[in-house]
Amino acid sequence: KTGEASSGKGENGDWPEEIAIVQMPNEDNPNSPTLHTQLREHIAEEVGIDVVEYQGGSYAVGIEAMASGNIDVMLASPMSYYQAQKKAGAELLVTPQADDIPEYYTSFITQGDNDDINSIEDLEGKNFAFVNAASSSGYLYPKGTLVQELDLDPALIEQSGYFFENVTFTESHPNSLMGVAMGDFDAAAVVNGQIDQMLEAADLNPDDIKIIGRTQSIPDASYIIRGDMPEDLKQAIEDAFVSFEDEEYFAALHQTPNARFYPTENNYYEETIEMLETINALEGAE
Amino acid sequence: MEMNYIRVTSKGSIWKMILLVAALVSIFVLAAMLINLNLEQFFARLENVPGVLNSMMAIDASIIPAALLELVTSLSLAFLALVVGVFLAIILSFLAASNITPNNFLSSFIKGSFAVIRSIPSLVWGLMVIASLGFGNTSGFIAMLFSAIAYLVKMFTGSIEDAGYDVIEAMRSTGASWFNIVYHGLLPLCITSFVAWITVRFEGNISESISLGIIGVGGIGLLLTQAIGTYNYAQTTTIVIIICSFMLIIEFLMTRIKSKITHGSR
Amino acid sequence: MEPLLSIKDLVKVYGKSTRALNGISIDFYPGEFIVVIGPSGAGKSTFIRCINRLIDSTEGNLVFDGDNLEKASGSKLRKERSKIGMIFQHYNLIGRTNVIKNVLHGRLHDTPLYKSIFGFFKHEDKKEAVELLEKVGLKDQIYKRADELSGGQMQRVGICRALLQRPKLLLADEPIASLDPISANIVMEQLHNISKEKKLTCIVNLHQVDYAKKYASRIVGIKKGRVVFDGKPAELSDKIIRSIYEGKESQMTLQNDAAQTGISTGVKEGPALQLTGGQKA
Amino acid sequence: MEPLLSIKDLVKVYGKSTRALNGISIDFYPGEFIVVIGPSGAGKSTFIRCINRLIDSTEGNLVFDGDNLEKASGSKLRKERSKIGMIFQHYNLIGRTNVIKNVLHGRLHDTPLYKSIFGFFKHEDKKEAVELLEKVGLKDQIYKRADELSGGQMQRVGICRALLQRPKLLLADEPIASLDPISANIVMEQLHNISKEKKLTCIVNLHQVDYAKKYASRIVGIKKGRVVFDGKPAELSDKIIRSIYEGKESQMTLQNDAAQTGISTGVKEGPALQLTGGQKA
Amino acid sequence: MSNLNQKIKLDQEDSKKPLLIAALICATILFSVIYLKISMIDMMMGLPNFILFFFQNFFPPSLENVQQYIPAVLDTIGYAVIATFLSSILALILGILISENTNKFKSIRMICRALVSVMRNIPFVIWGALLVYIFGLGGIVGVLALIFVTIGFLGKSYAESIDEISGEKLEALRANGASYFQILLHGVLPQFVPSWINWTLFSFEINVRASVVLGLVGAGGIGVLIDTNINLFNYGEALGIIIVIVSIILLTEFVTNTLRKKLI
Ligand SMILES: Nc1ncnc2c1ncn2[C@@H]1O[C@H](COP(=O)(O)OP(=O)(O)OP(=O)(O)O)[C@@H](O)[C@H]1O
Ligand SMILES: Nc1ncnc2c1ncn2[C@@H]1O[C@H](COP(=O)(O)OP(=O)(O)OP(=O)(O)O)[C@@H](O)[C@H]1O
Ligand SMILES: [Mg+2]
Ligand SMILES: [Mg+2]
Repeated sequence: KTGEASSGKGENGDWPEEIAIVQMPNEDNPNSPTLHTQLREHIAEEVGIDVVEYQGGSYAVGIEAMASGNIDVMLASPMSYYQAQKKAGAELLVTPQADDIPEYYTSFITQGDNDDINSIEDLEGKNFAFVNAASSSGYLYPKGTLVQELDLDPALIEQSGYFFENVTFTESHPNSLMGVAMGDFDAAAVVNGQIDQMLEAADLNPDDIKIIGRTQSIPDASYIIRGDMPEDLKQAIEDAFVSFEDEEYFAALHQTPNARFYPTENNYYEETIEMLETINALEGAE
Repeated sequence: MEMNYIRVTSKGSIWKMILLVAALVSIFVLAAMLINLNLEQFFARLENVPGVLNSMMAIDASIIPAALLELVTSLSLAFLALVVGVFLAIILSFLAASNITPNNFLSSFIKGSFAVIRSIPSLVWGLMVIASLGFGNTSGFIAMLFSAIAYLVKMFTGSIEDAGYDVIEAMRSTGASWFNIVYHGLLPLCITSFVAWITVRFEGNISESISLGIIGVGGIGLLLTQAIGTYNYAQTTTIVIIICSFMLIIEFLMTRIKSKITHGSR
Repeated sequence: MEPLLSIKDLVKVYGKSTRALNGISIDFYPGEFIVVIGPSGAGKSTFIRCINRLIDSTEGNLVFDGDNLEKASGSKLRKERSKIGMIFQHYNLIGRTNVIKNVLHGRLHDTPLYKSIFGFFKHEDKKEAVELLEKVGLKDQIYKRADELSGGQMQRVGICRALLQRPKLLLADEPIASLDPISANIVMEQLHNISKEKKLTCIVNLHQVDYAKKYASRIVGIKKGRVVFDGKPAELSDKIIRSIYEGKESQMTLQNDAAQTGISTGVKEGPALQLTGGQKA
Repeated sequence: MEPLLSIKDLVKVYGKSTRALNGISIDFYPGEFIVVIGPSGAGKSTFIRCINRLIDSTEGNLVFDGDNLEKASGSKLRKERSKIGMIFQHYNLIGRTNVIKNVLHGRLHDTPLYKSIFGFFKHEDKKEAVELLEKVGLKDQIYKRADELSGGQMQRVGICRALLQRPKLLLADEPIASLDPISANIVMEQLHNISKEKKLTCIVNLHQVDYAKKYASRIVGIKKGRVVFDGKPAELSDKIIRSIYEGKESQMTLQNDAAQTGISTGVKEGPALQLTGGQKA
Repeated sequence: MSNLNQKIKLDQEDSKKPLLIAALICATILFSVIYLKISMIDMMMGLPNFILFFFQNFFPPSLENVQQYIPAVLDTIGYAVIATFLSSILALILGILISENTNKFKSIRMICRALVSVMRNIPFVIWGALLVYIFGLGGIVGVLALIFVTIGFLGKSYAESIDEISGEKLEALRANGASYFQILLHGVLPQFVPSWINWTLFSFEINVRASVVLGLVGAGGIGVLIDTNINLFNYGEALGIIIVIVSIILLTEFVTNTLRKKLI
């Protein structure tokens, strides 16, 4: 099931002729990379085989492609790593890290002048909006926070009248924000990093929005690699990532020039996965 | 001659008319009740229009060179899928059009399968194509081809069925084969509407390339998705203007070609 | 002599109740020149279209040239049809295609696919097409688009197309309705001659009884979907003509108008000039 | 007498070079029954369509009923047109609409939009429509869709539509081309009577010279876009007829065929039966 | 008689023009293939996998939860009906204004044509974002977004069909002195009815499928469920929903076709 990978002859006998990397325009991290050329060239040089790179649009698509052996390395969120591990036997590779990467989490927001709601407990009996049932930051994390902190039944949260008066799925973070600002629903879960940007884009006043709570921090997306690649190749690719030191690149794509790729610990996503398990989010993927 | 009230429409068809109108109105009312629109809110928020439009009316010229370059990718992909799609769709739609189909079963089969193909969302196509072909333009081409053919078959069959029967009859009476009737009779007759549909589909292919971002196809669609994702409305507006103005040029060009075919070359 | 076309109990019902043909049985022999006459709405067009299966008859048998026509389909039907030329009341030309191509459509059944795609017709076919067009006086219009012709010009193109098919049987539905008298005479004369020379059977619907009498070798009268007369032109007496045409529709009007205007149909009166010319025979 | 329609130097050029009308100047008076004859392609249809501005002429003047027609537009043009009825060679009925509605279209110019939407025509209009349909023998077909009629039936519907318009001038382009002889006679007779009774001017294109001579009060011969004859039927000698029809197109064919088949045009020969009936006068 | 022994051409003009166009198209194809690096071999090799993937993953469809979809299905149909009704009327007006047969003012034709083209060419997402910023989330935006998308398509389709209506028949009405609106009403519309039904049905189909867009503006609908289920790898479930959508479309088509035969 390794597709083109098995036929190639690289430096070592069983290395493929080229490896394919998929970059995801991440809804959680929309400053998605447009210019990965330096990274690609660096890896190709270090590893000694060609690297092709694609822009993906959907994790599901990327994971399927990895499962069918059509791509080798992809950028994945916690949830999708878990799915990729189950479906395609993916392994963790590297994660961009630095002390000064801004923390990444989801905020619970309501209207600026809404005096009824001041904490997530006050959300009971209100209208609430998630982004989309497959979104980490727009659904899984906030739901996890609600379940853990308020001790709710994960299976019933979306049901009207259980905790919330009514639950809406808005399909995008800006929609959630707009909905709150215009009063279509009382509160919503919106990724923190872009609230300012969204307010500006929608020509809104920052005072229109009040933040009433937040989730735990969401780990940064990691690169994951197809598990059935030769061990020495995996190692070579990892080394290539780690040795990449282009500050411009990190400044542009990971918010700070100090960031670097570090090999991902095996327990990097443990906390997350635990959280996902408490809300039974992982059933479908198994 | 004694003449009382004279009907203009026969009694039966008046009743049919009334029934039809009643049915349509009640369907509409039912649907309106079902989705329960809040019209008050609608009118109240109309006042937002100038403000929002105003904030969207920004242009970021720095994206233009990149956009034009990506447009070339989109155009070549759209064009390629169009050429192959038109070729296959012409054959399929002559097989499917009820007035010329060689076999009624075949006709229903083609129409049915394309109705199904059209209903499958592009994400599903993306998945299947990726899983079998991997990322890249080849996949984009295939995915685009499917929707292009599905759409064109529908439009082409419509035009062929509109073309009527007398030409087919005349050609048939000369003993011309199915292909000959199609090629020498119906094709010259339908060519103008085909040109129109092809234009529409060319546009469709370009906008399709936007949803093809999910399978790693570049092009102007990807650029647009990114601009939207980063809430960069100046770039978004600029890209949309580029797409629209290009499409307008094509539209008017094709209209001229069409009228040239219709009215002869004089 | 074997009939070229043998029709038995032909019935055609449109929709639920319009019985356009009501059981027609008739044989046509090689070389005959049959003119079908009958009042408007009698079923003449329907009859002619049933013969080459442009309309599928509701009931009945058609044997053409030894083959059962009403069961033929696919390439069999095409082969039979290529032996039957047809001239349409409304010409049915391909409007956007030029005149000579329209005429050459008559030879499509005999031109291999790959050649016809690129318009490679045999030289002799093209030559014959041009000759035919020349004969009917359309030499100058060869490259004109068919939809730019006048009614009569279009009709002549349609006639050329049917003749180029070199058929065994020629069907024509009011071929001279939109022709001027000279063109009409030429066309009838030509059909008549071709029929004689090549023993080509012609079945022609006409409204003009005088032309019918002049050119037909046999006249068939149809009324309300039935054959009400079948015989030599000489046998077609004025009385018969009157009975053919005086259908329910016209009768009513006639009683009306005849009383007022003194019209008397079917009777030759007054020295109205007639532009039909002499006949050879 | 004031002419009803006065035409000066009418020219119509199709495309770049087809001069269909080549400078026609002619006056028509109230109550005249004009038959226009001429070979196929002479420009008869073009001439008639220029009169009610369905085709815009290239050059020339048209004065109808005291108004300058070639400059009229909008509601002025509509008003003028409503005074000019027209019968088409190809009927031009709205196929999907039933017979009586098609006839009532003749009264659209006089029916407010909101009424015509719901089919509320005046009772007298409807009554007249039914009477007209009855007269031409279509009483049974009133609610049939127009595209289900036979050719002749359609033509009669077209005639009813034009008459219902109660026009001052009636144009007809080969109105009897697809009619059987009795229907043809009835139609010509009716046109003729109406023209007489109501002093309605009729301009009729015909291919049948015998009908022309029988019904016309004045005959106009057109050839290559020019008037080559204009006079009383009695003045139309065989020689003139021959010269009208022997155009370039036909001539060539005639020399050809005449030699072979001995055809001689324009000369009455042989006792071919003629179904044109007597005339009152 | 003229000399017929020479070659007889079938076209008066030089046949160089079509050749030139063909060459141009071929060159563009070649450029595209090379520029995009499209590989025919890959395509052929991938085909079996393509079909295999579908049957392995999507089969069998899971129809257990169909009942849960009923509200979403009803919503979808509701939106589709409203959008189809409204846009078929608006598009008819635009179609009439675009067609040469019914509008002789070239400038108005051009403007309307451009308007419809812009509606068609601005992607769903943009319409959605724009409308949400104006009206907030909800049904109104859903209906509006669908209407925009549908008008873009229908306006063009209607115009095409009206263009194909024979001018001869309208001529007859013109000769009767009928006014513009009367010609429209008694001449154009009756002949346009079959295509009208045809296109409107198709637009209903488009609207049902476009329920994915409805989700994007927070109006619900069944389409979003497909995306969500696929992103969660519930392929069986997704296929179940697709089957529901296809059934709706085919059923509507069947019902309207039966009615059409009976009523019109
Ligand atoms: N497609 C159709 N659907 C229903 N009825 C039809 C159809 N075509 C013809 N008819 C009816 O069948 C009958 C015969 O029509 P047909 O066209 O054969 O007459 P015709 O003898 O050719 O008349 P004409 O001399 O006027 O051309 C007529 O009553 C006509 O109304
Ligand atoms: N739309 C058009 N475009 C170009 N040429 C045309 C057009 N319509 C007619 N013509 C040409 O104009 C000339 C006159 O045509 P017209 O239809 O007036 O003839 P006609 O006298 O009515 O002939 P017929 O008796 O055959 O109906 C013909 O040579 C014809 O080819
Ligand atoms: Mg007939
Ligand atoms: Mg004419």
